[in-house]
Amino acid sequence: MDLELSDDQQMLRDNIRTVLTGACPPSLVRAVHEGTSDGAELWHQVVDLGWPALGIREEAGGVGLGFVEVALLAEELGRAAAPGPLLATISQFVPVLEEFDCIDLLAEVAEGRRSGSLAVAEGSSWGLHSISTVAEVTADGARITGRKDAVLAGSQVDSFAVVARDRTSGQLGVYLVERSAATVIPTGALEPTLGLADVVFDGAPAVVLAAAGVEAALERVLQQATTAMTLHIIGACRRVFELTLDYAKIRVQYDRVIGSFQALKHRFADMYLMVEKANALGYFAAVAIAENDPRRAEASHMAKATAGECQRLLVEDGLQLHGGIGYTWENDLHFWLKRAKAGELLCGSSLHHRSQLAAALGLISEVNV
Amino acid sequence: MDLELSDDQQMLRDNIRTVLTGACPPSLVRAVHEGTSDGAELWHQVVDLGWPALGIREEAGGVGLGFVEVALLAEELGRAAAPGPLLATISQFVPVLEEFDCIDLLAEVAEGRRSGSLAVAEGSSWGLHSISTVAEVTADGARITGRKDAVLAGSQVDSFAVVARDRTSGQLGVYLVERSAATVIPTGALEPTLGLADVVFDGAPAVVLAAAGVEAALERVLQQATTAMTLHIIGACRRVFELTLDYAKIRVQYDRVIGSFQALKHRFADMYLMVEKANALGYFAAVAIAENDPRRAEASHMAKATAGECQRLLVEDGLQLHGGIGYTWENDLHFWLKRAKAGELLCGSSLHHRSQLAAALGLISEVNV
Amino acid sequence: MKLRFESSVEEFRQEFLAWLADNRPTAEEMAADPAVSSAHCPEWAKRWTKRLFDAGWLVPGWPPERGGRNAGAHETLVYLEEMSRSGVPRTTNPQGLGIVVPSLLDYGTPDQIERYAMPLLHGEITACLGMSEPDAGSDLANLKTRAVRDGDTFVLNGQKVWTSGANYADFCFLFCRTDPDVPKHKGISIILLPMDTPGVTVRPLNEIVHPQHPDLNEVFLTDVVVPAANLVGKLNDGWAMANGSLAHERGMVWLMSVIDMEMGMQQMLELAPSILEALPEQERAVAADDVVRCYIESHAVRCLGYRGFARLVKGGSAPEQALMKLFASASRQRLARVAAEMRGPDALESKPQRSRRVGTLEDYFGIFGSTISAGSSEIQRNIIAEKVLGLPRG
Amino acid sequence: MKLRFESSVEEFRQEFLAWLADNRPTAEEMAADPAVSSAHCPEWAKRWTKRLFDAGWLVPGWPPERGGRNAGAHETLVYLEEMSRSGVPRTTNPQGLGIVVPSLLDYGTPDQIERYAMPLLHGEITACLGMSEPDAGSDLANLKTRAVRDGDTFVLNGQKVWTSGANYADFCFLFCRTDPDVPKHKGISIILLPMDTPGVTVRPLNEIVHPQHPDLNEVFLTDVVVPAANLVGKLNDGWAMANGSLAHERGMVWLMSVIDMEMGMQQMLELAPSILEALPEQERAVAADDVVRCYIESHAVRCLGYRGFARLVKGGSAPEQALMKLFASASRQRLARVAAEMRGPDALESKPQRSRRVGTLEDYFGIFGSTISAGSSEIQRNIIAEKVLGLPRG
Repeated sequence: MDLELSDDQQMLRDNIRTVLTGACPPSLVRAVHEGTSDGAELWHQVVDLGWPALGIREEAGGVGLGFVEVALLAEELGRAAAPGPLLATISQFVPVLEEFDCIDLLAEVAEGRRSGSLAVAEGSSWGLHSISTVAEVTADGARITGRKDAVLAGSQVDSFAVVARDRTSGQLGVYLVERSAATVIPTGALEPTLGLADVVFDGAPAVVLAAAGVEAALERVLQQATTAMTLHIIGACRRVFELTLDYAKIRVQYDRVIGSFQALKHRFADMYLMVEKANALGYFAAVAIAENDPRRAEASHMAKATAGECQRLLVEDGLQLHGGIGYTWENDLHFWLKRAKAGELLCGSSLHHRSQLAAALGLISEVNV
Repeated sequence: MDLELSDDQQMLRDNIRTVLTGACPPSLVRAVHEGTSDGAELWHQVVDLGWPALGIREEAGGVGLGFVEVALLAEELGRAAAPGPLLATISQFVPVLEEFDCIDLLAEVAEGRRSGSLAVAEGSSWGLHSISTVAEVTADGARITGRKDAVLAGSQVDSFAVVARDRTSGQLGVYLVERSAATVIPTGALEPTLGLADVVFDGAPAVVLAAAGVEAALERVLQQATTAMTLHIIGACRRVFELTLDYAKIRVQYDRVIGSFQALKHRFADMYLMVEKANALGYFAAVAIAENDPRRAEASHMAKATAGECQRLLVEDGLQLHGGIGYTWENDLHFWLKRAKAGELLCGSSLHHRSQLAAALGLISEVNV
Repeated sequence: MKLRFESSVEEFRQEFLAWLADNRPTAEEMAADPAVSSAHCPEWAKRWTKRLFDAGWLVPGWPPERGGRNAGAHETLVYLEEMSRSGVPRTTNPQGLGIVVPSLLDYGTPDQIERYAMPLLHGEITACLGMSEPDAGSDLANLKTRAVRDGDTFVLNGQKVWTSGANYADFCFLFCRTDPDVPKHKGISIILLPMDTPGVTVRPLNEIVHPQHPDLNEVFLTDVVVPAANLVGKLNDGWAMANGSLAHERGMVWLMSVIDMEMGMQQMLELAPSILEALPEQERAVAADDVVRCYIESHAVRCLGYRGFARLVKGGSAPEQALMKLFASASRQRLARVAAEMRGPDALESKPQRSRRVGTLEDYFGIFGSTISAGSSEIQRNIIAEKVLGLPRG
Repeated sequence: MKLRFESSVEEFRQEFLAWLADNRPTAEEMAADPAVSSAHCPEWAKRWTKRLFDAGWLVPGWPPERGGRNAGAHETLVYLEEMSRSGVPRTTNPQGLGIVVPSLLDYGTPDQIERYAMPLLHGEITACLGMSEPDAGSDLANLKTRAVRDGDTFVLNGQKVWTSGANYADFCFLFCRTDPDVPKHKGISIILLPMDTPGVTVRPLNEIVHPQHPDLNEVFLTDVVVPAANLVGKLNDGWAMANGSLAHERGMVWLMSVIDMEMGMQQMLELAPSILEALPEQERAVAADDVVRCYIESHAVRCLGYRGFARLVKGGSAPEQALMKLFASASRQRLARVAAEMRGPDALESKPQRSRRVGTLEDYFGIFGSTISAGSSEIQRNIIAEKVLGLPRG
């Protein structure tokens, strides 16, 4: 097992980071937080760079890279606290289209003509259980009625891959709905750059992507969405770590830089360990998914659960060790604090994923999935 | 709410501590650990001092002090890692006899002619559920058949107050069995000074203390046993704290006493907080029991749960900060490490008590009690 | 040890409750014109302060002429308990009432008491506390703001930061350096600075939650001239007075944190059932366990606080308050985190006001002030290790 | 990133497994005469060491004449994986094989290699490592044991402590001070001390669990005379060699801790169902959650270890090993605690042997060696903060 980046992956990562340093500086994130930009320019730039196409098969005009590369991009987007629909598109929408062989739609995404997100969760729970949104098949497609909560980039994407239940058969299926056909209610005001929204469908016209037998494919999609969010959180946490470490090296109190105080040094060691271990598990999940290893479900649960621990420690110690300055709006730190914290609330909490693991290990009876 | 000792309580506590410093030095604890003493001399001394009578009503020849004073004694016994049947007698046996107005037996205890323990738990669970030990009423009393696990001082006491189910009525009752009538299997080899034993009754002759309707009274007894064990753990933890603090003030590494290293100082602050908070909750439970406040059940759950956290931190950091020396048999530290740790396993784990609280708060459905 | 106070104390409680019921401002009054900073005193608050003062309920422990009724420690405790629970703020200028006024009463001249302390007690003016500086956040001894004597005046130059309420306060209780040539803590003095003095510039610092309502400020002082008579106490004696001032603050601050924790816990218990209900059964038990841990902590905060209080009444030492500060702030923060994480994406909602609600990340982030300001948790651990446990300085 | 090794590496694994199946000592053999200290080599272990050496499986990475087969890093990794999982100890003298021998091969004279290293590789003798002293536990630079040159000999005086296996070892790889007049770390040398030399007294230190089988010792040296030829490497060059020696130890030690964690987790998973079954349902979900956390940690230890290994192979730095030491030891300790506490009073049972079983306090207390010895967790945090993160010394 090798969890270090290959040379190609290292190059890709460096390239992404360089681009985002220029295209998504803290000033852009700030502008979106303060409502003076919608971040659209960033989307145009990443489209020009072909990033939405990264994980799309070559046959559909994509780059054809694997999930590890997609996860690396998700991580860097977290590190940049990037706004916009890219994360949802690469880690939720494209995986759905890939699973159901939607070549034409994939081509549209590859060309930057379409962004999308997965509309699955109802209430705060993550997963395929208790979905009550219904699909009614019509002559030319379907009509969707129901409500989806906390859709990632819901107010930013062009379209939704909606998981709904066929009114007649009761089977779960996946349906494409244009954003314009739905009512989008922005939520998540504390972290506006993620574009979270509740989405209400009231007989919205839809294209049928798959009408039945989608469970296994959707589980694979959920694993990708979850693992991308995991790396996204870790990217944000690593940024918090770096900012805090840098600050501790220059901030003077009691005539010493605070980073020379042993109690703080030990906390930095613990924070570093936490980020490294979450990252190692995150990469393990990514490569398990990329290689379609039987452990991919377990690995994605473990990684998201650990990312939860990671954000807990890093947000808390990052803010605490910054002292008052990190508490001010004018300091950039809060972009990553909020991003990391929001990540915990999305794609299933750490508790949710630990609970899934407990069931998988047979320690508790099967959770009602 | 006043959780500080009154002047009388302070005096009692100081007196107990002084006596135990002389009568129960680490050398005695060591002798029991090493099998060269059974600690009987300590029992004779405390009987001479009238300590078993502390919480017994005056009418039965007792001192008639309240449960706070009993809890203080339990705490000091933990602080001394005292061997012998005193803890079980004052915190388990006497409360049973008091609940069921067993004046004659109380008088025997007050005179030092009888020690005893509560035989309630079957398996590792604490509480009154799933008791399968049976009592068969006979002309002159009853006969008990069943097995009780991890009885405190089981190999040291004269008699057991056994909770058993009437074979005919199915009602829970409490029965007195002499130790000589039972088969006592010593357990808990790692902490031999507690005298833990599994006790097997095979038609053992018994005196009926109460044949039915005992649940509420037994709950009150369990609260006392639990809270005494809580303070006992805290006493042991405080001793670990003091030993570790003393050591940190003299142990030199890198040309400084280790207690001057800030990372260690902060850990000492956290340990101190932990002991103080557990102690405050422990005293709250003790006074709630003493005043028969409606919060006594809740308070005893909270206190034992917190003692669990307390022993976790103190055992771990106490041993860790002692370094190698604390790992050696010839250092006394391990007497308290083992005592504190054993306390977690007795009278219900911290998990058990938190779970009871969750049910009491209506957060989860009632636990099957 | 006992659970209940003396009956005379409980009678005192009842007396206050009865008065409170008859005299408290209405919820509507307060909501219509909320206090938006810790030195902002809306009209209703001015009236309320005066009413408290006149009835002897502003600082019950003080003599009647200073707004009190010579109450004892236990009476003051139950008064603060009930005041906190009532939902009515005792003052909208807590540092003014809690630190500045008692310091002035202890060290101020009759004229200073007349011109600054009494109007504050009457709800007419508010004060802020100028301690922290950019390079002396936790480290008062390192402060650099200079006050240079010039005839009958002092000339002030320097910068303060994290000054709560400076954007609304009428005057500042300013710590500044009056002798740069002696060891750090020896050359500090306290000067009363009217905030409308020329040369004073206040820049509010928006916070990471509800940035619309800043309470913290930077204060820039450029050749600010104040009368020499504004010196509080003796020249260069500020360090000792600072310790006195903060002791005033610490005296009963622990109780505020107890009440705050309990009110937070109350909100959590109201919130929890519906959240837990929506979780799958296996997750529910674990989430419930987290709630229970918070519940236990809320009781532990109270028990520890009351234990420390009993020690204080018996003449115990102040450093134990460091334990309460450390514990209460951490517990409340943990509660905020557990509640918000348990709630799911809804915790990201944001309301454009300063009020905190458990179960939101706004509450969680908002709470960090308590582990950072007024001596961070790290400082409290140092204090406990050195002052209480006797460990040597590193 | 990839989950599987090259096929050549997997073939190497299969080759070793096949050999192991044919040549391993039987469980009965081992149980009949267990190794009771870390420098005790029972007869079966002597034969086993020799068999490994002869087949080139003792240290596969070394050349054949030293018991190896010139294996690469990945081959060595899979070899150690399989050896650890087999239940057969690779050696009953890990510090001898892991630290002393490689140091001798690096720095020793041909005669020293002939008389000490090769017999150890052949299973004929064992060695212990004399580093710690009463006032220099973690602080090697502070060691006080003196070696004074006297003609063709050194005369040794001093005391060592925590010397694993000194009660069984044939010789000691002794760190001592040969120049007291230079800064602390500059005057240290390494000397080979046969343990039967007059003036050497070994006092075993019983441990808090299974005190019947001490492994740690105090070693007292009183006017002990050894030939000057027993000096390893250059005089006063011990500090540099120590860092070299410990680097040897650290090279693959991380893998042992991965395997140890996984085997502990395996035991926990075997134990858990019956324990969980006996708990009320609500407690079960919470206890199961604790087990899951351990399960995740066991994977995290592995992933972090393999990530560090990949970096090392690419030329990464050794300090990252500090991260593994810190993490793996803490995780295994947590696992031990969770398992024992979950089990209830039965966890207090005690077996009169050194073997550890998850779910007992014996296992829990026994594991503390790993966070204390070979650089405590506190030392590891210092190393990470200073060497990896670049924070200044305090």
